[in-house]
Amino acid sequence: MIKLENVSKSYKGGTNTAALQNANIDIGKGEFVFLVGPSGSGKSTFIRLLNKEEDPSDGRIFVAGKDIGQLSSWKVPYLRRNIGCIFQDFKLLEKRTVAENVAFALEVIGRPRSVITKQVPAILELVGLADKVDSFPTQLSGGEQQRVSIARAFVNRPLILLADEPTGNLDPTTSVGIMRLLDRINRTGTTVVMATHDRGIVDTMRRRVVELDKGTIVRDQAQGVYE
Amino acid sequence: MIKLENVSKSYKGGTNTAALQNANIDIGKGEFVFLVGPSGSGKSTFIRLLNKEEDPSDGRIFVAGKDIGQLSSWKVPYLRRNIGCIFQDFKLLEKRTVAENVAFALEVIGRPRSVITKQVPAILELVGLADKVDSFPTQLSGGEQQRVSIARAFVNRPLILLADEPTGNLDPTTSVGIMRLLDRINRTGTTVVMATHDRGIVDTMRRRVVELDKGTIVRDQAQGVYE
Amino acid sequence: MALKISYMLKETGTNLVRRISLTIAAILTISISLALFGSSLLARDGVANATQRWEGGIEFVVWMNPEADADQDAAIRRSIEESPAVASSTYVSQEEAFEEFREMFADSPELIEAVEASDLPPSYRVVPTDPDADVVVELGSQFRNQPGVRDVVFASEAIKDIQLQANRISNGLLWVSIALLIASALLILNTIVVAIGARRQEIEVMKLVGASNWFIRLPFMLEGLVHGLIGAGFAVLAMWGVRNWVIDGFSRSQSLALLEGLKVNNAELINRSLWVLAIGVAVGIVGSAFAVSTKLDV
Amino acid sequence: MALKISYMLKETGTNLVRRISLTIAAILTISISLALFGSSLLARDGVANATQRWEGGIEFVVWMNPEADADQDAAIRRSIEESPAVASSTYVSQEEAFEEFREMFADSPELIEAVEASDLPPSYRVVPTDPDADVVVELGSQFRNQPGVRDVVFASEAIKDIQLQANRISNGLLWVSIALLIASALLILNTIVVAIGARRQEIEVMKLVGASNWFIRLPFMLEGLVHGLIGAGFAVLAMWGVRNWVIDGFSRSQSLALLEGLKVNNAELINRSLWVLAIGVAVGIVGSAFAVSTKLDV
Ligand SMILES: Nc1ncnc2c1ncn2[C@@H]1O[C@H](COP(=O)(O)OP(=O)(O)OP(=O)(O)O)[C@@H](O)[C@H]1O
Ligand SMILES: Nc1ncnc2c1ncn2[C@@H]1O[C@H](COP(=O)(O)OP(=O)(O)OP(=O)(O)O)[C@@H](O)[C@H]1O
Ligand SMILES: [Mg+2]
Ligand SMILES: [Mg+2]
Repeated sequence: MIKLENVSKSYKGGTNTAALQNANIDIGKGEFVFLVGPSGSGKSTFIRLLNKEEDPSDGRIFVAGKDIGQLSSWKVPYLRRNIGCIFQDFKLLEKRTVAENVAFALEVIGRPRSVITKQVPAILELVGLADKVDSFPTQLSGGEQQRVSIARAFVNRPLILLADEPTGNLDPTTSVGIMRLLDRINRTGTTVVMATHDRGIVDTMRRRVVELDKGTIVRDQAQGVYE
Repeated sequence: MIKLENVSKSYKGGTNTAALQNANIDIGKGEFVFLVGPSGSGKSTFIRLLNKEEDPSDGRIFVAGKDIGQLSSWKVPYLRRNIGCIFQDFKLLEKRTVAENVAFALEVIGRPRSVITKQVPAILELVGLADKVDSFPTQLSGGEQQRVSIARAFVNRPLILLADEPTGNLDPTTSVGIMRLLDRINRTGTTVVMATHDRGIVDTMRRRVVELDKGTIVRDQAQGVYE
Repeated sequence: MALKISYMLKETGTNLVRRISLTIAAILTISISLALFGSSLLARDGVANATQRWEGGIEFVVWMNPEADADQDAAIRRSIEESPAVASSTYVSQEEAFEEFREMFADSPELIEAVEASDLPPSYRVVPTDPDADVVVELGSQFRNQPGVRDVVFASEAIKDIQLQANRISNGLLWVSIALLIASALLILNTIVVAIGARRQEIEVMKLVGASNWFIRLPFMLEGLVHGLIGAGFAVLAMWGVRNWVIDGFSRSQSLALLEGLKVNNAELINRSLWVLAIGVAVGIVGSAFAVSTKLDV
Repeated sequence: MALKISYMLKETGTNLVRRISLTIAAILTISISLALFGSSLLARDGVANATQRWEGGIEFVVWMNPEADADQDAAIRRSIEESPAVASSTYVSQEEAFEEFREMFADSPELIEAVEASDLPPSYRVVPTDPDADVVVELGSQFRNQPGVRDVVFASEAIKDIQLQANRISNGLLWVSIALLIASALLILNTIVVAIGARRQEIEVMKLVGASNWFIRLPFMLEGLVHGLIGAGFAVLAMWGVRNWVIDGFSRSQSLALLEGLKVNNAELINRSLWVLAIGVAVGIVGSAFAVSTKLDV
């Protein structure tokens, strides 16, 4: 599903050392991968490369069998329709209700209204927010907001779900709920790549762990632990 | 140093239940207080009230013996000069170097250049960034960025330091470093109030713990643990 | 697809309303700049029409003595008509001269009252084949000393002066309106930049979920187009007002008889209106396209 | 304190440069609007000067027959001078009339050539005590049938018409420039709003560390002030240009002799320039103060 070949990334005007160095990895369909490593080790960079938010300085990246380096810029949106993204800060639109936030993701890719009215309630049911459809983000707890953002990322049934520290803003109990939800989504066959530094989660879940340090992959362990 | 009398806070257009309900607390000079509680329990609200970023819906708040509800709006900046703030997302200015970011805090309150050129290197020495004065925020690790933000908050030697999940973005090892620094600052007599949901930190430090739940103070324990 | 179009229109409307003060400023500036621009075009048309009746027309006038006898008159007429250097000539009788005098100096009725047809000399208005000033003067001077001729006057100077003044005004208007057009384009650009800034979050989400580039861009470009179109619409209204009240007002005026020929017909007005609309649309699209392409790195 | 001032100036400069296209748009719009505004003021001054020589002046003219004898002339002169309804009167001899004719119709040298002093009748220009039109006509008509009088002509119509046209132009300019002034204020407001938006992060930090409200506000207000001042500066330059080239050009023009009196002296120009500067500064301050007070809830 995801394959990196000798990928390096250095930011212009950034540090001298590369944010990602010579990364090689192969992630199969339906896998669940934790990216761990200290701050600045390149976890977010890794995720942004998959999404083509950034382009690698060197090397090639394949997503769903396609070399995304070859993708012309107008095709990038179509790549992104296959990739859902979740962030620490939710990135919800405050002026829109829960249902509208989720519907927005379908509207802006031109899905017909009939599809929207069917899929939005279904996905909100899945993430357990069926009773909050008309609430605004500020009226929700952090855990509920993150569920909305997962619903938005998943409503289009992407092949891959990328999560950059999705529990960074949440307390331990709420985090567990979010992880259960991601696990459920993963079981439907969706590949999940999640950057985190929550030791408890990694150690409990026991999934594949890729550890980065100063941009280098220093560990790639099936059913691993935080360190 | 800080005293809340029957303080309640509900946001306009927010939930029906108040973000903070009938809070009473007394925090002495030089204390170190952890605010814990699940997401949405009112920790950030508590901190914003002390800083007069928000005004309480009800009740009175005393900071350094003064009722800050009585403060006319042009005096608020002078209140804030006695309060340093640290956040999860650092809030550093990307276009300025480390030294400039710290100096900015003194410049904009009209401190003379002679004071600035003396205090900035001193505080950067204190937080352990003497060798990074000319780096830009993007060239630093998360832990280093948080040190800069602590330096900026502390350079004016405030009486109180407020920290809203200062380690939320940091990995466990880096977090320990930041906590050591906050502890050191606390030992100079500065009152520290820190919202967090990092169980490890709270359990290790063993300081006063105030637990919020749905806006109510449900626990106030000296040398407490996370839960 | 129907959803897309309604979405685009809704978004454009929201953008326009959300930054209402910038929308008003942009539309005001573009409509004023285009109104000035269009009016300067109309003024040029009017001046061109007004001076046309002189242009290439009378190049010199041979004034006869009112007392000149028929033989003298016939001799002059013959030498003018037979000269190969003369393209055409017109005889203006005393009555015709008086008629013209009355028209030209309708602003001074006391003078008209004071002058009678018999006070005015008859004249020949002569158009030389070669418009070169030296040749004209040379040719005209030949008649000066012939019997029955009172004087030969070269009229071109006065007309050139009128055209000079008129051109000065309409060129001034043109420069002012070009400066304003630049300001309008900058403004539209900025309106879009601000609109993009205000919707940064939404755009970020749109990019994340895979909205196509045009889907994100189009509402902003439509916004610029609307600014340009509404601004140009007001400008066209102003231009019709200028034609109907200002230019026609001048030409009906009793006092400024010199401006009598200042006329802009409907065909010219429609032509200039279409120009102004086209420029408004172009400025709107160029401003917004530039803003979108630099600020939306999609 | 010295540090503070240098900080303010540095910040203001940075703001102006960082949003250069909006800065240019704001300055362009304000300078054009103020230039039009100032020019319309100058045009009004010029027209006032030009029409002053007529205003309250000649209300009617008693044209004599050139053939009238001395007795007839003396009788008319006496009846004019002795009438209690006449405020003042001037006798214009044939030579004086010819002189005036030459001046007024300098744009038609062929007519000057064609007319001689003896063709023009002498006249009395009479100013009645009561300017009411009916009274003037009543009074003037008394002279019409007296011996030696050729005609009585009421001159006020022509002058009123000239003033009407001139007022129409300068009122039009005034409205256009007021619309542009509103656009300028909106623009300055928006420039500041954008500048505040672009510096949201810095402002957030400034508030956090306890910068005083004025310390945050002042650079933005200075920015608006600079827009207003630079814009007004360009406008004043344009106004001097309008005076020196356009208005003076008209009054020197050979053809539009009617506009001969169109003059704006230095005192008037300086007075108007100061007005324009003051309005520019006011617009800049009001626009930015409004933006700052609504957007910076400090
Ligand atoms: N936009 C950018 N411009 C320049 N340098 C950047 C940029 N983004 C990240 N970097 C640098 O790249 C390196 C890796 O950053 P990255 O954000 O990928 O780390 P991370 O593992 O996600 O860290 P964290 O745990 O703090 O989120 C760091 O040194 C950082 O300073
Ligand atoms: N600006 C706001 N407008 C409306 N409601 C708000 C606003 N800020 C917070 N709230 C609401 O107030 C309640 C308390 O929020 P607060 O941010 O104080 O919680 P918290 O304990 O800091 O949570 P977290 O751990 O997620 O940061 C929540 O229900 C939240 O939705
Ligand atoms: Mg990261
Ligand atoms: Mg919080």
